[in-house]
Amino acid sequence: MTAEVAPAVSGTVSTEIVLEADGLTKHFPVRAALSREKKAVRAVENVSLRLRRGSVTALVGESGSGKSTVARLLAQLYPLTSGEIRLHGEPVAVQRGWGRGRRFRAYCRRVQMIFQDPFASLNPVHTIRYHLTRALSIHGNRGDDLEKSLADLLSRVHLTPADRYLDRYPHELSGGQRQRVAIARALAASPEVLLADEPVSMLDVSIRLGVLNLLRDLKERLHLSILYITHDIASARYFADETVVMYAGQVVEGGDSETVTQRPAHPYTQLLIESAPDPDRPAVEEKDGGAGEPPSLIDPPAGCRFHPRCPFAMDVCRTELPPRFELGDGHFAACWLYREDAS
Amino acid sequence: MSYLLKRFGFYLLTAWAAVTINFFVPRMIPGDPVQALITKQRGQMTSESVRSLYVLFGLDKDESLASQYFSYLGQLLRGDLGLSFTFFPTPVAEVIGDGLPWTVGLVGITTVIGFLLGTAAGAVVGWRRGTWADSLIPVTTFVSSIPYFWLGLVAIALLTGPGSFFPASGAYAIGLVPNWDWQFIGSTVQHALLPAFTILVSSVSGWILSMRNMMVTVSSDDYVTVAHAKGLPERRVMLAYAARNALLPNVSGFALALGFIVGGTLLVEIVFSYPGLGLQLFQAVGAKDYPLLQGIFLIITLSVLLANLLADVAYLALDPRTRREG
Amino acid sequence: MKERILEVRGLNVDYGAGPGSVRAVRDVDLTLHRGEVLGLAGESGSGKSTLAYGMTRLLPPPGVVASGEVLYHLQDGTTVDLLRIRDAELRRLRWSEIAIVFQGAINSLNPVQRISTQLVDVIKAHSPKTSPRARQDRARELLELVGIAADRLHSYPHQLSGGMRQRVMIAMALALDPRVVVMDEPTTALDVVVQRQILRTLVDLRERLGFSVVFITHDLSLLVEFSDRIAIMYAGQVVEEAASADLYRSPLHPYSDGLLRSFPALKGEKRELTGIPGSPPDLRSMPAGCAFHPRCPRALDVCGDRVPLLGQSRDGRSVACWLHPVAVG
Amino acid sequence: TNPGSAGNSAGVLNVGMPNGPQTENNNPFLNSSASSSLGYRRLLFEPLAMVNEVKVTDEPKPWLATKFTWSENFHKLSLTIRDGVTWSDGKPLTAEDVAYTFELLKNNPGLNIEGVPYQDISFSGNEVTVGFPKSQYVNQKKILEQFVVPKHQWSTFSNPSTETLKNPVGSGPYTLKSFTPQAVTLSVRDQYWQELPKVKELRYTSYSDNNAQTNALATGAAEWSFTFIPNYQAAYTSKDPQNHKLWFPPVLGVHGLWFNTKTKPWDDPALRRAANMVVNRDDIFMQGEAGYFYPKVDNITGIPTPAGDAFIAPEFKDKKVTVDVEGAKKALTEAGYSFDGDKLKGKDGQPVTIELTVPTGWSDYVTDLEIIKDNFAKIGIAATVNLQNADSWTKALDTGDFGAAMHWTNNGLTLYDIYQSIMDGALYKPIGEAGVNGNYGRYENPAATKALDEFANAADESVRTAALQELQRIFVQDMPVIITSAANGGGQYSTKNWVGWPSEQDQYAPVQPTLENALDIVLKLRPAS
Amino acid sequence: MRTNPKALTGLVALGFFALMAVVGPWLAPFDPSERSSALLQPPSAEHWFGTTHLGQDIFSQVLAGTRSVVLVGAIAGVVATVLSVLVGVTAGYLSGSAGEGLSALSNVFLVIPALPLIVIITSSLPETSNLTIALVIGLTSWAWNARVLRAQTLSLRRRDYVEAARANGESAWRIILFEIMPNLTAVIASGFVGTVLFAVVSEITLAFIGVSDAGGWNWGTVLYWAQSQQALAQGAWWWFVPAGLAIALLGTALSLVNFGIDEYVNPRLRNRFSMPGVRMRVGFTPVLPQDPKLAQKLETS
Ligand SMILES: Nc1ncnc2c1ncn2[C@@H]1O[C@H](COP(=O)(O)OP(=O)(O)OP(=O)(O)O)[C@@H](O)[C@H]1O
Ligand SMILES: Nc1ncnc2c1ncn2[C@@H]1O[C@H](COP(=O)(O)OP(=O)(O)OP(=O)(O)O)[C@@H](O)[C@H]1O
Ligand SMILES: [Mg+2]
Ligand SMILES: [Mg+2]
Ligand code: NI
Repeated sequence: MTAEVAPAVSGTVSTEIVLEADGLTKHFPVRAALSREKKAVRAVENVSLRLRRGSVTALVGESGSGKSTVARLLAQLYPLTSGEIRLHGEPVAVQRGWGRGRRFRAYCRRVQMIFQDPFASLNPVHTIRYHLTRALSIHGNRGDDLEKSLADLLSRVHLTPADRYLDRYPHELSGGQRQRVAIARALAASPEVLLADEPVSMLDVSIRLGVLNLLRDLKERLHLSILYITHDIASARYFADETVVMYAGQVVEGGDSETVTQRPAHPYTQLLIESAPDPDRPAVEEKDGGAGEPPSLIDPPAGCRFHPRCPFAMDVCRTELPPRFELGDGHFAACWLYREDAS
Repeated sequence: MSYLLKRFGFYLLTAWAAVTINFFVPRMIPGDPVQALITKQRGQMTSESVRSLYVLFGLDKDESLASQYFSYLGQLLRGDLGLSFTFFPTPVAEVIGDGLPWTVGLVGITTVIGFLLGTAAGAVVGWRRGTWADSLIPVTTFVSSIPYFWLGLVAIALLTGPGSFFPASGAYAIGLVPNWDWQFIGSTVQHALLPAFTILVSSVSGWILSMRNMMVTVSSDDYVTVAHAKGLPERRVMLAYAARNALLPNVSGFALALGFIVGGTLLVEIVFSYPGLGLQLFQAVGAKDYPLLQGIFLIITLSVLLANLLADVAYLALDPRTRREG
Repeated sequence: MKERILEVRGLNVDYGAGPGSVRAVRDVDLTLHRGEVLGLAGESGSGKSTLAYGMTRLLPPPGVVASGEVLYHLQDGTTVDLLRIRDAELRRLRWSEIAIVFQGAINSLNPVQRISTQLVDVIKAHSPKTSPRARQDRARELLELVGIAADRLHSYPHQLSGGMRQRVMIAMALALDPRVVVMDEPTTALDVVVQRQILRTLVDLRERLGFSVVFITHDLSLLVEFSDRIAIMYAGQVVEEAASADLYRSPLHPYSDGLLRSFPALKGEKRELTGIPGSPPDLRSMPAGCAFHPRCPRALDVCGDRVPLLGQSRDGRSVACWLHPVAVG
Repeated sequence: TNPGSAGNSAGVLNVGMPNGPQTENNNPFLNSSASSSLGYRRLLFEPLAMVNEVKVTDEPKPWLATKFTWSENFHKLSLTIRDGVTWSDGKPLTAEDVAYTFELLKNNPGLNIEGVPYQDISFSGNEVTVGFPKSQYVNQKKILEQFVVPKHQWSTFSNPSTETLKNPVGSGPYTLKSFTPQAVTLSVRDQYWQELPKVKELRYTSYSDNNAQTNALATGAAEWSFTFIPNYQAAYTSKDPQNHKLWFPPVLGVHGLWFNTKTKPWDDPALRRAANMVVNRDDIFMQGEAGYFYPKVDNITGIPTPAGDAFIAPEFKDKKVTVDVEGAKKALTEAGYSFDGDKLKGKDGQPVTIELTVPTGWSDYVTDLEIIKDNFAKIGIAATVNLQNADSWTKALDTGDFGAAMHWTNNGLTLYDIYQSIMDGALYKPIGEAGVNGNYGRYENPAATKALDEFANAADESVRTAALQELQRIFVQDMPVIITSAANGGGQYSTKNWVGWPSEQDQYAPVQPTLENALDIVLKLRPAS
Repeated sequence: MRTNPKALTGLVALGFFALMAVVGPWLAPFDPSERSSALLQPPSAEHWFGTTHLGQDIFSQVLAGTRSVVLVGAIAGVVATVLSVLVGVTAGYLSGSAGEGLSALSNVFLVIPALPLIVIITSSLPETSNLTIALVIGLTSWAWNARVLRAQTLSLRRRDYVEAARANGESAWRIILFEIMPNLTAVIASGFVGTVLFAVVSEITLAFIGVSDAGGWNWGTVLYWAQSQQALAQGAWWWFVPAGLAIALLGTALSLVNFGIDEYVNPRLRNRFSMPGVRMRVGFTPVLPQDPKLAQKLETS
């Protein structure tokens, strides 16, 4: 591939909602020591998201905030604790028992997932050809000419000539190449939605950009709707149309990427942005804020989960869960600071 | 804590399974203790004895397998293991009581010594990787591949005999009465030397090998390098950082080995006529002495379970990561 | 010019010896001055860690130092070559003069020993005469230094969060007041928020205690913010070395430039991102000439033939690239 | 130190048996007790009379009974009990004790190992009379050999069958000094009704197996034992040719190859007789029995000699079987068999084959069968040796599911026990039915059954002689078992410290430490000077 | 594995034993059961390993015995491996009570001591052919491998590539068979080799103590006869030594193969890059001698 110039994202944000999640909640039960009381990791609590056709939505948050869990819930790899997922407005609930396999496959065909670690997401004992052939044939996209389909797939992810890669094993490829193969595998199903769980964080800085550009390229050419999960909020600014920020299993802020990164509303987003390394920052002299650690998800703080670390915490933050406050232009924040009567 | 409780439940289940297997297997053995006794005596006992023996052993009654099973369980709960046929009417518990101390003494102590020696040697060999110490491995592998009963027999042939320091059989000099005087203890040690040596030779290399491999693996862990970077004395790095961590996986192996003390080294006792449980088990098999067989098997299984329980506890003590607060 | 404290001269580090070995660090010259933060950047596999461990002789097998010198200037004015001194002496110098914070703190702490034990044993090893009480007090003091409550002293590593463990490692590194602290990606595994907290602590401490830092990371934007000077490595070689502001403003080597253009900026204008095409070379079959030339957008003919050496330009900057005439061939 | 060397000065005799660790159980009635297994019950408890099994025709030697008389048809036994005998606890031994012993056997079938049918038992003064429902001619030895236990001790036991008798009180010259699982020590009493033995202390050691026992014998650690030593010259006698002795005299019991007489073609006596003619008993004796263990039997009647010399019918006195392949072939041809090259064909034209079964691990029997297999091949019989585990083998014999098998007979004071084991129709069970005690070969011959019955119940010696001769004739004619060896009453002993052992020259007793004669032997031992 | 001299030696030795298992009985100069007049003779040109008390040729017995040893080892190994894979992998892949139940089952079998159980079961069987012995050993000794496999499967199940296959819509059995199993090959192989070793030693032990069929020849039977004829007491060392050494050699060969597998699974155990004069040491990276000649040699090689 050649060095591509990445134009700033702007322009048309389509309005067609492909995948929609409403009130997603996931609790992982944990066995508690000696007590009969059931405990759970409240990994995801009441998360709502919308993925639009031909657009990238970034999901940002620190480690353990539940980003991957959301992605897996959307991919139906975990059963939901509560909430609803709708594909083109149709609720999809994959129940257990007979018929699950077929319905799950049908869903997979439209919603595909890419994993964080390209070194781990390809089976070391199988060739690239095997991975792609399986992906094609599971979803009946094998076509008449397998070789042609394979070459097609690889060229879509800029791995050409195809036969240089087809019969290689994953360990013979570089990280970027591997992540491209993983993307090709996802594309084999011709999905409408790609759930990309930190697709570049394991990759080298110099090759990250290639993969991200590839994803954007796919979005534009195939009109995919992409969920881009990352902990690097700067890359969300560059790459995503919309950005949603998660903290401790909850969505705290969301909106247009540029707005969220330039005018963060939620104190957590502000902290996140302040903490990001910035060469342009004059010197090392910032205000002391945001000390402390992320909370336990088994026993989350009451009220706003961020309040123990929040420099602006008010009494209401300690007791009541803040709802979403619309800040205009699709920008919202879940923080009592934006209550109408607050200021 | 709940971890231990769960383990305990598992042990109970296993104990029950073992007891059940233990009950049914001997009952599927064709033949009976009376025939076995007569056959064993080969003509030294007349065929008229058959009837009297059936009466004596109480085998003349018909009872369904199920009711036998439940009365067996009942007996066990009362701690009653029944009467041995071979040593009729000695209670099985008493027979086992005669053998157990010897087995535990000989094989137990040897297993512990073997583990300590092997682990120490393995730690050194693993630490000094790339030196002459590596050549120890093929040698010990070969030695440990020799079946130990064979080794024992050769040792008996070569080292015992008239005038030799090493006795060929038994647990203590004939004529001595077990008590705690020096003569008896000395004699016990003297008799234990050869069998112990055989067990050691064949068991030590396994420990060396597994410890060495763990040492090699652990040595390249970061915290060992950090310990070097801290400028700690080599001994401390080796002991407190590498060996301490390499030891952990070996603990469960050691527990299993401890459990197999009673059952695992059967052959050593047979070869050296060492009056322990292994020898008794072997003889009980030959004599169809089910009560004894069941009793010994039960003891073996229980000791394995006990050893595992100990290992669990030891693991909890040794590895803080398995300990949970709260 | 500031006082030099550590000089690396012509260092070559291999993995394996004899046939089949690969050279992961080649001909590296590097100088660390008193009290400065020297940043070492480069993409994965460029040899940053190999260099750091090679010069302290902590590289695990099959690494070997093939040649070179690592000169350390002691406080009393004498100079020793770390690669030539006896084991015992090296052991004495370690930690009391040069301390290292490893990449993953999770793996750097012995999981089965308490933090206190691990903090104390380094004090004990280097100053055996101190009383146990004094050592405990020092350990407490160290923890507080890095912002951890002293009552966590008797915790096991797994009972601490990732950030706390990293702080413990930093505290441990400072235990003997070393003059040099080498940090190999001390914060990559952490969150940006925690990362900033830790770096801030470190910067404070350096100002107070005056040690020098070799700081390794692949995150250039972080380095630009935190270090005084930056050396960029590519395929085992240092390709550019400059004061961090200079480097950020006008990188000379195309590779440095590419790296800088790989990081999206959060503030200000959206800069154009280009990244670097291609992937790093295989150390077993290095391209002829400049190792970077196959990926270089501005490669000249000479780049494919001759290896550029690191040369110093007029304004005190070093770069190894044929585009810049200072390079000697 | 070698315990054997100190033996003489301390008056110690070291006895060994290869029976493995023991538990403390001195009950003399139980075969499972240590006292039976090692044999020391013989020195604690004394019999009514001492029977020399090597010379069964000798009169039993009076022991606790000074006189014993059988009523005419062996339905009643009168005993006169010796005066002046005391138990080891000092109490006198009386006729009441003897009667009590018999009552004990009568009331506890579990203890009555020999299955003697005791009926009415009474005593008065020093006389005891015991009545039986039928003639006990064949059981004389078993009854006279019965040891006596003290009533005052045994009557306190709630269940004598499960009594382990930790403190045995007996009338013998020794008392139990110490017990350990591997060794038992007896020491001599202060007083005894006979002259006190020279052996002051007896140490019984239980070695775990034959190997250990052999080792102990070779080193002199054991001075008296009964065990099988293959190649005994190399392993035992050569270690001390002067003193290491063994003597294995035959007794009236035999080992042999039992045919399943109900399977074709082996139901044909002619075939069995021919087979008998080719079995090489010398090889069996030398290779299988190591030249001494089970003595060779080569009289055509299968009667062990010299023990049974007196009983052999005149017509068979000198009839020895020697290998006679030609004779066998001739006899077979005459009987309608044919040879196809090397192969023997039966009357129906089928090749003659046989499967010889034996438990694995019975090395001497296995060797015997290997030899017999070779021998049979000489007359074209294809034999195979089938090794089974001991249980399957026992079951096979019990249900008649075998071709031919090595087995033993009972032994006794007359030939009755041998022939009864082999030919008694009363023991017959059809093939497939279990529970046979003897007659494993399913041999059926009313004449034999009748002769056995006559022998057992006859009132008159001449009837018995006639019956016995009839049995011999039937046996020689039908040959249901190829008898190869005699049972023995033998043992290994060392003359280094003690002399006076029975031997070929002085056959006063079988030299086996577990037989009742052990008492007789120990009393005769003198220190070697 | 090609470059692993230990494993190679082991494989060659194993191959030799396998070959002997096939052709041994034909190569044997005598019928191993056949008696001759040469009773208990020491090794000679005619009888390489001497003869027994019946004049049987011990060399032929050892040769003929290889087949049964190898056969029992292989069958028991296969049976135990199949069982352990079935139980272990299923227990690892299935969550919930089914998995727990299977793992409890293997734990029970792990705790019950194998050798005594084998002795008891074998002695209770009416017939003890090679096949039954192999089955008994196989059926009682799978538990350890099952446990290892379960642990391994548990960790594989969490791997991204398995998750990815699931997210891609692969069916459960395909995931087990094609995604998980191939990655377990080394563990399975190592378990197989270990079981074979255990089976061989157990079979020989059983034969030696006379619990199993002493009819067919194997090394244990040879030792059994030697022991029951008190060969060592008679000075007939040749009766004991060959079979014992054969066992030790086979055992060593199996151990060597397992070392190879271990090194394959755990690359840290590999000892490549060895060269004279340089000792790899953790914590003190070797510095190559600056002697120009030597340095040059290293450079060019
Ligand atoms: N299978 C599980 N069982 C129990 N807890 C889980 C499970 N999976 C995730 N969690 C917990 O749920 C929380 C959210 O995890 P998740 O992996 O979604 O975070 P993340 O935002 O993706 O973090 P990262 O950036 O590290 O990938 C964490 O606290 C994690 O420990
Ligand atoms: N044990 C080894 N054997 C052979 N080559 C190795 C070994 N360890 C590292 N290498 C190679 O040495 C080179 C330098 O590795 P190094 O770990 O120093 O890179 P790095 O710059 O620290 O990368 P990262 O940012 O990923 O930590 C890499 O190309 C790597 O492939
Ligand atoms: Mg994640
Ligand atoms: Mg690194
Ligand atoms: Ni491109």
